[in-house]
Amino acid sequence: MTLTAGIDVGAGAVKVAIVETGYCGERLRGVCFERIRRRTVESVVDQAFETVLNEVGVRRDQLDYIATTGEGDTIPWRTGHFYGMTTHARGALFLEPKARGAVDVGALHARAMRFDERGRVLEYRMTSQCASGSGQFVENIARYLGVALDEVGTLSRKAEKPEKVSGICAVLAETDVINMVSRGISTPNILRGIHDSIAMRLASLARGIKVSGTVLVTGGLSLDAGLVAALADRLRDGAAVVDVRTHELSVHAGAIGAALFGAFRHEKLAAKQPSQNSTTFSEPANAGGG
Amino acid sequence: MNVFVGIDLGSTTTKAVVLDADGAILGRGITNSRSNYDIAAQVAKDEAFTNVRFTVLRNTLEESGLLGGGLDEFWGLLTAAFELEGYLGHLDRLDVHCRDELGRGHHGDLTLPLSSALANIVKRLRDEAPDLFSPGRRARSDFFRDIAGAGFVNAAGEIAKAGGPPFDRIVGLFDKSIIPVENESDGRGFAPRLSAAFSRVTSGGTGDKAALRQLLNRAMGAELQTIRLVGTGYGRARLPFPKDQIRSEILCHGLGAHLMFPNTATVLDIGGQDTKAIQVDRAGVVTNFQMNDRCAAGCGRYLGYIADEMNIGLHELGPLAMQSHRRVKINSTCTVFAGAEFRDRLAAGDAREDILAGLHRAIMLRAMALLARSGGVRNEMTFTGGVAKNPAATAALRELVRENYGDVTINIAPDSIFTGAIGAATFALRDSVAARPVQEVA
Amino acid sequence: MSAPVQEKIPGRLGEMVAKMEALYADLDLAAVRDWKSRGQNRRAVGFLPVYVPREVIHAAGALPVGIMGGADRIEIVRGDSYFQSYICHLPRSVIELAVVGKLDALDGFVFPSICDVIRNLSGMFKLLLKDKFVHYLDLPQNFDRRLGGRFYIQDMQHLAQGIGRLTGVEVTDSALRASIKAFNHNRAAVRRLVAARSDRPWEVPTLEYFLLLRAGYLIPVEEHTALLDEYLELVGRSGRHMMDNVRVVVRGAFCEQPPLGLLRTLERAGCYVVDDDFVLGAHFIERDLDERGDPWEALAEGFMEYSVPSASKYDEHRTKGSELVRRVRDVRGEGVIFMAPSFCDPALLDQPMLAAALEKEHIAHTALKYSEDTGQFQVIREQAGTFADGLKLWSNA
Amino acid sequence: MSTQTTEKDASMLKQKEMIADHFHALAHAKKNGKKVVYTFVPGNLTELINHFGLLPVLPEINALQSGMRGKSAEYIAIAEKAGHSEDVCTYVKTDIGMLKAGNIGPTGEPLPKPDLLLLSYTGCFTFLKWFELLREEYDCPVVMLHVPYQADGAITPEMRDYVVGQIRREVIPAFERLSGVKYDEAKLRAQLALSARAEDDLVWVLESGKHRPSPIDAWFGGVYYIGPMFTSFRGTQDAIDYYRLLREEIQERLAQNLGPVTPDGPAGAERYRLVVEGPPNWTSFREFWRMFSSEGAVVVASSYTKVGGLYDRGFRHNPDDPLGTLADYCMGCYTNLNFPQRVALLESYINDYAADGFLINSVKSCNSFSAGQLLILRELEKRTGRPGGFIESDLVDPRYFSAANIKNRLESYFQMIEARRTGARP
Ligand SMILES: Nc1ncnc2c1ncn2[C@@H]1O[C@H](COP(=O)(O)OP(=O)(O)O)[C@@H](O)[C@H]1O
Ligand SMILES: Nc1ncnc2c1ncn2[C@@H]1O[C@H](COP(=O)(O)OP(=O)(O)O)[C@@H](O)[C@H]1O
Ligand code: SF4
Ligand code: SF4
Ligand code: SF4
Repeated sequence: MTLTAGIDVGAGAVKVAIVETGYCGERLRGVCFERIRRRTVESVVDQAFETVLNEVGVRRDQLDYIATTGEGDTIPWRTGHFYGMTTHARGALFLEPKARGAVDVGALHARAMRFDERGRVLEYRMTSQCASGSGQFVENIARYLGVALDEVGTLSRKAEKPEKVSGICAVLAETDVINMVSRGISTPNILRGIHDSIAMRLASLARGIKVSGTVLVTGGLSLDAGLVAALADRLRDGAAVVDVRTHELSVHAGAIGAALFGAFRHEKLAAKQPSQNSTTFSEPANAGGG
Repeated sequence: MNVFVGIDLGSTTTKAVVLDADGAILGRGITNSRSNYDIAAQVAKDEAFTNVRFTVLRNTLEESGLLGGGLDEFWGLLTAAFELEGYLGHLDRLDVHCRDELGRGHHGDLTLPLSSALANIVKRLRDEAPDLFSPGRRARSDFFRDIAGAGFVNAAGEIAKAGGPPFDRIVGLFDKSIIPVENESDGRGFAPRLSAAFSRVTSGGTGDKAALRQLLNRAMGAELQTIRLVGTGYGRARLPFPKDQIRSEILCHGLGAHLMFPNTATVLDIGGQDTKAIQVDRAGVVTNFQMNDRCAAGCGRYLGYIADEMNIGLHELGPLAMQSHRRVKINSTCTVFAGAEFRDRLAAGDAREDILAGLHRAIMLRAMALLARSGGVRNEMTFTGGVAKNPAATAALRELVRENYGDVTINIAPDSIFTGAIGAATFALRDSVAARPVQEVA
Repeated sequence: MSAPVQEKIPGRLGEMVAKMEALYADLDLAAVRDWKSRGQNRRAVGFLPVYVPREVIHAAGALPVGIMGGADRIEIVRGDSYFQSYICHLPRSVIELAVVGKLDALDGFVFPSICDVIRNLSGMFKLLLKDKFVHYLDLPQNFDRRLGGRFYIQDMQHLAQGIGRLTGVEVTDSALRASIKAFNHNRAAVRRLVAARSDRPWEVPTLEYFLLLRAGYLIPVEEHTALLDEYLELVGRSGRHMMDNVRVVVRGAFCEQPPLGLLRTLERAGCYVVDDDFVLGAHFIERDLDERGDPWEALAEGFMEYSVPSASKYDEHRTKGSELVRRVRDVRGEGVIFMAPSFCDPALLDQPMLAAALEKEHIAHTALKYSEDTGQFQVIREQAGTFADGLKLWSNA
Repeated sequence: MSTQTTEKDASMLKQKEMIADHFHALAHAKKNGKKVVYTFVPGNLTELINHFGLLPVLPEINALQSGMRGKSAEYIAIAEKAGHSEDVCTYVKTDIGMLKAGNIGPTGEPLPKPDLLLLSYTGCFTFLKWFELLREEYDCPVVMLHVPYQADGAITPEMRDYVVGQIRREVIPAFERLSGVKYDEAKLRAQLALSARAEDDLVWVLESGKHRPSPIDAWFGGVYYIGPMFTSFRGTQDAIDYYRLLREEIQERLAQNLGPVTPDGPAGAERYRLVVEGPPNWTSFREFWRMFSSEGAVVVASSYTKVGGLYDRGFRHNPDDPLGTLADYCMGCYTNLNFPQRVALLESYINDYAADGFLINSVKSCNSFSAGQLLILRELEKRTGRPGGFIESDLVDPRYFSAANIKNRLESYFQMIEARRTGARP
C-alpha cells in the first residue's frame, strides 16, 4: 500500500489531497481547500497540509511521496512535481472514470485537456495573457452585483433572457455590467451573460483540442453551476456530443491527480531500486490508516 | 446665483464642477460611479452644490467676524461633523438594507447569528465614526463604500474568527446591501444635515449659537440656478441629458487642462479603465487624441487590484512605491493578473516597494506609447485623471518624459481628477453664451 | 516568475559564454562600431530574418549584421506607437532601436520578403530613415530557374550595387566566390554545432546554442567560425551531465526570437530542444554552395533548392510535413513544440498543416505562443512541463 | 425622392442579378462540365480565367459575404476548432470554416470544389498560406503567380518580365490544360478593351466624391460600386451595363445636389468629408455606416476601393499589350504599393477631395493593411495639417467589433473636427 499527498498551489487557493493506493485500487483519504486571501503561500500550504493530515490521522513521515502541482514547485519538501494539466487530467479521470476530457477553470487561467483511459494527456490548451475567462472575473462581477460566490451559479440558472456581453476584457466588462444594472437587466440574466461569455472562451479552448464524450469541469469554477451549464450549452451546439459534468470534489482534481501520480512514480522508482525504498513498503506504514 | 455645471461620469468616479457666469470654479463634487448613473450624477452634483454653499457660508462667516480667530477651528469641526452626519446617514440605510436582506429568508439557520453579527458591526462602525471624521484626520477614501467596507470586513473577520457565522456570509450582507444604498439618494438633503452637524458642533457651547444659526440659514437659502449643464465621460451616453448637452470626454479633458494650465500642449489622462493622450492647440482645442484599445491593462484599475491584493488604500500605494531604491522590471500584463504578478515577485524575493515601483513604471510605459502615438509629448504637458493623484505614477511619468523628450514642464493640479468636469462646465457656459442670441431671435 | 538565474560556468567556456552574452546584450552594436573603426571606410548592413544571402553583403565589403529585435532588454516607448496590439512584437523593438539611434552604426538595411509586417517595415524605414540605404529583397516564390531564379539573381545584383555604392566596392564574381567559401566554412561549423546539440543536448544547452548562433550575426564570419570550433572543442570536454529530460523539436520561431528566460524555462520544465528554427538565417542553407561556377547561380540555387522550409517560403512540392517528420526522426525527437510569436500569421497558419502531418505519424505535439519580451513564464512552463510529463510518465509504461 | 429610390435600385438590382447568376453557374458548374479556379481579388486575372471559359471563385468575397450574413463567427469557431490560432487573419478562418461546414455560398447554393488554385498573391503573404491550406483540403493543383512588390515605388522591367513570364509559361499552359481551350490573343485583347470601357465609368463614379456635397459614400457605398469590377465581371458586357446605369444614377444625384443614399434612406446634410484608409467591418456593416451617416460624415475617397486596382490614377487594361497589362494590373493594386506611395496617394486624396480629415480603420486581421498604419497617420497629419482619426475593428470577427468603443472614438473625432473648424469660442 502506498500513501501519498498531492498539493496544488493555485493563484487563488491551495488544495491538498491524501490518497491511498493498494490492492483494492485507489482511495481518496482526505482533502482540504484553503483560499489564499492575501496570506503568504507557505503559511497557507502548511496550514492546509496540517489540517488534512490531522483529519485523516496520518503523520508526514508516513507519506511515501509528496507531489506538488501548480505553483507548488517552490515547496522545498516536495518529493516531486507534476505540471498542472498532467494532474488535472488524472484527477478528473479519478473523479469521473468515463471522462476523457477536462476543463479546468481556476482563478486566473483556464485549461482544457483531452486524455486517454489511463489519464495520459493527449492534447491541451490553456489561456495566457488575458484573464477574461477566469474565476477572478466571476468574483469581480459577483462583487459588483452583491452576490455571494456560492449563489452565483443558482442565480445564473434562473436566467430567462441572458444578456449578451460584448466586450472581451474582464475589466471593461465590469463597466458593461454596471450599464446592464442601470438598464434594469436582472441579476440572473447578467450573470448568465457573463457565464456565456466565459463559456464561449472555454469552449473554444476545448474545441481546439477536439474534446468529446464526457468532460469534467475541474478547478474552482466547477463549483459554479451556472458556468457549468453555460459550458454544456456551448459545447452542445457543436457537432460532437459532449457530456459536460462536474463533481463535488472537482476543485481538488489537481491535488488528487498529483497524489495519484506520486504513487505511480513511487512505484516506478521502487521497482527500479527496491532495496532503498523497501521500508516504505513495510506493513507498519499502514498503522495510521483506517 | 446663476451657475453652470459640468458632470464627468467616469468608469470609476463621477465628478461635478460648478462655475459662475465668469467661469470661476465655485464648487466640486465627487462620488464613486455606480450602477445607477442618474444617481451618480445627482450625488456628484449635490456634492458640488454643497461645496458651493460651504464656500458661501465660509465667506459669510468671515465677513461677519463673528468667530474671530476661532473661525478655522469651528470650520474644521463643522465640516468634519457634516461629513460624519453624511456617513451616519448612509450607515443607517446600510443597516436597514442588511436587515431587509436577512428578512428575505435566504439564510436559514444562520439568520439569527448573522443578525447579531450585523448589530455588532453596525454598532462598532457607529462608535468608530466620530474618530474617523475628527478634524485633521485626512488620508482616507472619499467614499462611503470604501470606508464602511473596510470597517465591515475587518469586523466580520474578527467575528468569524471568534466563532461567529462564516466570514463570507457576513461580508455577503454588505456586498448585497451596498448597491441599493448607493443607488438611492441621500433622502435627508443638505439643510437638515448641516443643521444636525451644527448641533453637534455647538453642543460644546462654541460662540454665539443663535447668531451663527442665522448666518447658516442665510447661506443655505442662497438660490443656485443651473443655467446649463454639460455631461461627459465614459458613461455619457447614459446620462439623462439631451444629446446637445453631451460632449466627448476627449474634448472636455483637453479644454479642462487648457483652462487649468493655459500653456498646455499635451494632456495625459489616466482614469480607471481608460487612458487618453490628447494634443491641444493654444486655445485648448483638441488636435489629436489616442485612447487605449479594448484592453484595460495599465489603467488605474491595475493599481486598484494591487491595492486590493495588499489590503491597503489606493492613496497609500504611491508613497510606498516611492521608497524603492531598486525598481524591478515588469512588463505590464493584464490588469486582472496584477495581484498574481505582485505575489509572484514577492515569492521570488523582491521587496514590496521595488515591485510597486516596477508596476508604476509599467503603467506609465503604456501611457508613453499612447502619447507617442498621439504625436509625442510637447511642452507643456498636463497630467490628469485619478492616477495623477498617485505620487509614484507622477514620478515615473516625469522620469520617462525626461528620458524620452528631455526637459518638458509637467503640470499636475491637486484637483486634476476634475479636469474633465471643468471642461464640461466650461462648455456649458460657452454654449449658453452662444445659444442666447439664437433664443432671442426665435 | 522571474527567469531562473544561470549558474556560473568556469574556465574558458565560461569566458566564451560571457562574451556571447555580452554580444547578445549589446543593443548599441558596440561590436559593429568596433569593427568599423578598425578599417577605412568600413560599412555595416543590417538584415532582418530569415533568408538573406549574407555572401552578397560580405562580398560588397560590408559587415552583415543580423537584426533580431530588442528581446526583453529594451523598454518599448515609441515602438508601440507605431504598431497596434495585434501585430507581433518584433517590429516594435526594431523601430524602437531605430528611432532611438541604436541602429546608427548600420549604413543600410535589407528586408527579406518573409511576411507583410517585415515588408511594411521596409517602407517605414524608408519614411523614417531617409538617408539610409533600404533594400527590400523580394525572394522568389516561383522556383523555376528561368523565372524565379532569374528574378532573384537580378534582385541580388541590385542589392550588391546598392551596397557597393556605400562601400565603393564592386562585387566581382571572384569576390563573391570567396564570400561563398567563407560562409561555406561557417555553415559547416554550424552543422557541427547543430549535430552536437541534437546528439548530446546536455553538453550544448539551448541557451548557449542560441547565443552562439546569435553571435554570428554581429561579428565577421571568419571570427564566428573560429568561435564555433573552439566552443565545440570545449564542451566536448566539459563533463556536463545528462538529465532526465525529453527530446523535443521546436518550430515557429524563425523570426521573432524567444527571450532567454523562455529558453531556460523549457529546459527547466524537462525539455531538451534537439532541433529548432531559432536564428534560422544563420543556417538556412544546409549544405555547401558551389565555389567554382557562377556564384550568382550558386546563391540562387542555394535558396531555391537547398534552403530549409519555413512558413515564409511557399511549399511548392508539398513536402513540408514530411520534411518535419523526417527531421523529428533524424534527431530522435520525442515530440514537437510549435512555438510561434503571437500574431505571427505565417507561423501560426502553418501550424495546422504541420500538426496534421505529425498526427499521421503519431508524433506528439503541442503549441505555445510567446513574444520576444514575454516576462512571465508560468504558462509556458506549465504547458511545456505538461508535455514533458506526458512523454516522461508514459514513455515505457 | 421616390424616383430616386427606383433609379438607385436599377444598378443595385443589376448587380444582385449578376451575382445571383454567377453563383448559380457555380452551383451547377460540375453538372455543366465547367472547371473552377479559385483565386484572390487583388490583381486577379479575371479576363484570363473567363477567356478559357473557367469559372472563378474568390474566397475573400465569400468570407466577406459570410461576415455580412452573420455566419462568420460560427465559421471562425470551426476553423479555430481545427487548430487555427485566434491571432490570424479571419478571412482565412471564415473560409476554412465555411468549407468545413459544407461550402454553401452566399446565395445558399453550394460552391463547387476548385479544379485549380491560382495563387496569384498580390500584396498579401497570407494568401500564400491560405492556398496551401486549401490545397490540403482539396488536394488539387496550384499555380503560383508571384507578384513582386513595388518596393522602390515603381514597377521595374525585371518585375514585369518576371510576371509576364509566369503568366505565359505557367498560368496560361495550366489554364489550357484544364479547359482544353487554346489561348487566343485576339480574343483576350477584345476582352481587355471591354474592361477598359467599364473602368472609365468606375473612375467617374469614384471621382464624383470631389463634388460638394458628395453624391456617393466612397467607402460604405464604394464597396458596392467596386464589386463587379474587382471580381468576376471585369471584361464583360454586364459590367459595362452596370457601370453605365450607376453613372446615370449618380449623375442624377449630382444634378440635384443630393448626398449619398444610405441603408436608412438619403443621407442628411454633409458635415464632415473624410478620406478613409483600410477596409470596413462586415459583421456590423450597417451599424457602422450609421455611426457615420447619423453625424453627417461622408467618406469622399478611400484606399479600400483601390485594392483591385488604381484606375483613378490612370491605369486601364490595355488591349495592345495583353500580358504586359495584366502584369501591370497585378502589381499596381493598392496593397502592393510601398509605404511612401501609400502615403502620397492618401495625401493627394485628402487634398483633391477637400477632406476635413482622414480616418484609419485598422483591422486586426490584415497585416498587409495594418502594419505601419500609425506611421501613415502621423505622416498625413504632418503633411496635410488635417486631423487624423484612428479606430480599430476587424473584417469578419464580431469579437473585435466593439460598437461602444468605436462610437466613442468616432464621436470624439467628429467633435474634434467641429471644434477645430469653429476654432476657440470665448
Ligand atoms: N463556490 C464557488 N462558486 C463559484 N466559484 C467559486 C467558488 N469557490 C471558488 N470559486 C472560484 O474558484 C477560483 C479558484 O479556483 P482554483 O481552481 O482554486 O484556482 P487556482 O488553482 O488558480 O487557485 C476562485 O477565483 C473563485 O472564482
Ligand atoms: N487618492 C488616490 N490616490 C491614488 N490614486 C487614486 C486615488 N483616487 C483615485 N486614484 C486612481 O484613479 C483611478 C480612477 O481615476 P478616475 O479619473 O476617477 O477614473 P474615471 O474617470 O475612469 O472614473 C483609480 O483606479 C485609481 O487608480
Ligand atoms: S483585455 Fe482585460 S482581461 Fe484581457 S488582458 Fe486586457 S485587461 Fe486583462
Ligand atoms: S514574427 Fe512573424 S509576423 Fe512578425 S515579423 Fe516575423 S514573420 Fe512577420
Ligand atoms: S491578411 Fe489582409 S489581404 Fe491578406 S487575406 Fe487577410 S484580409 Fe486579405
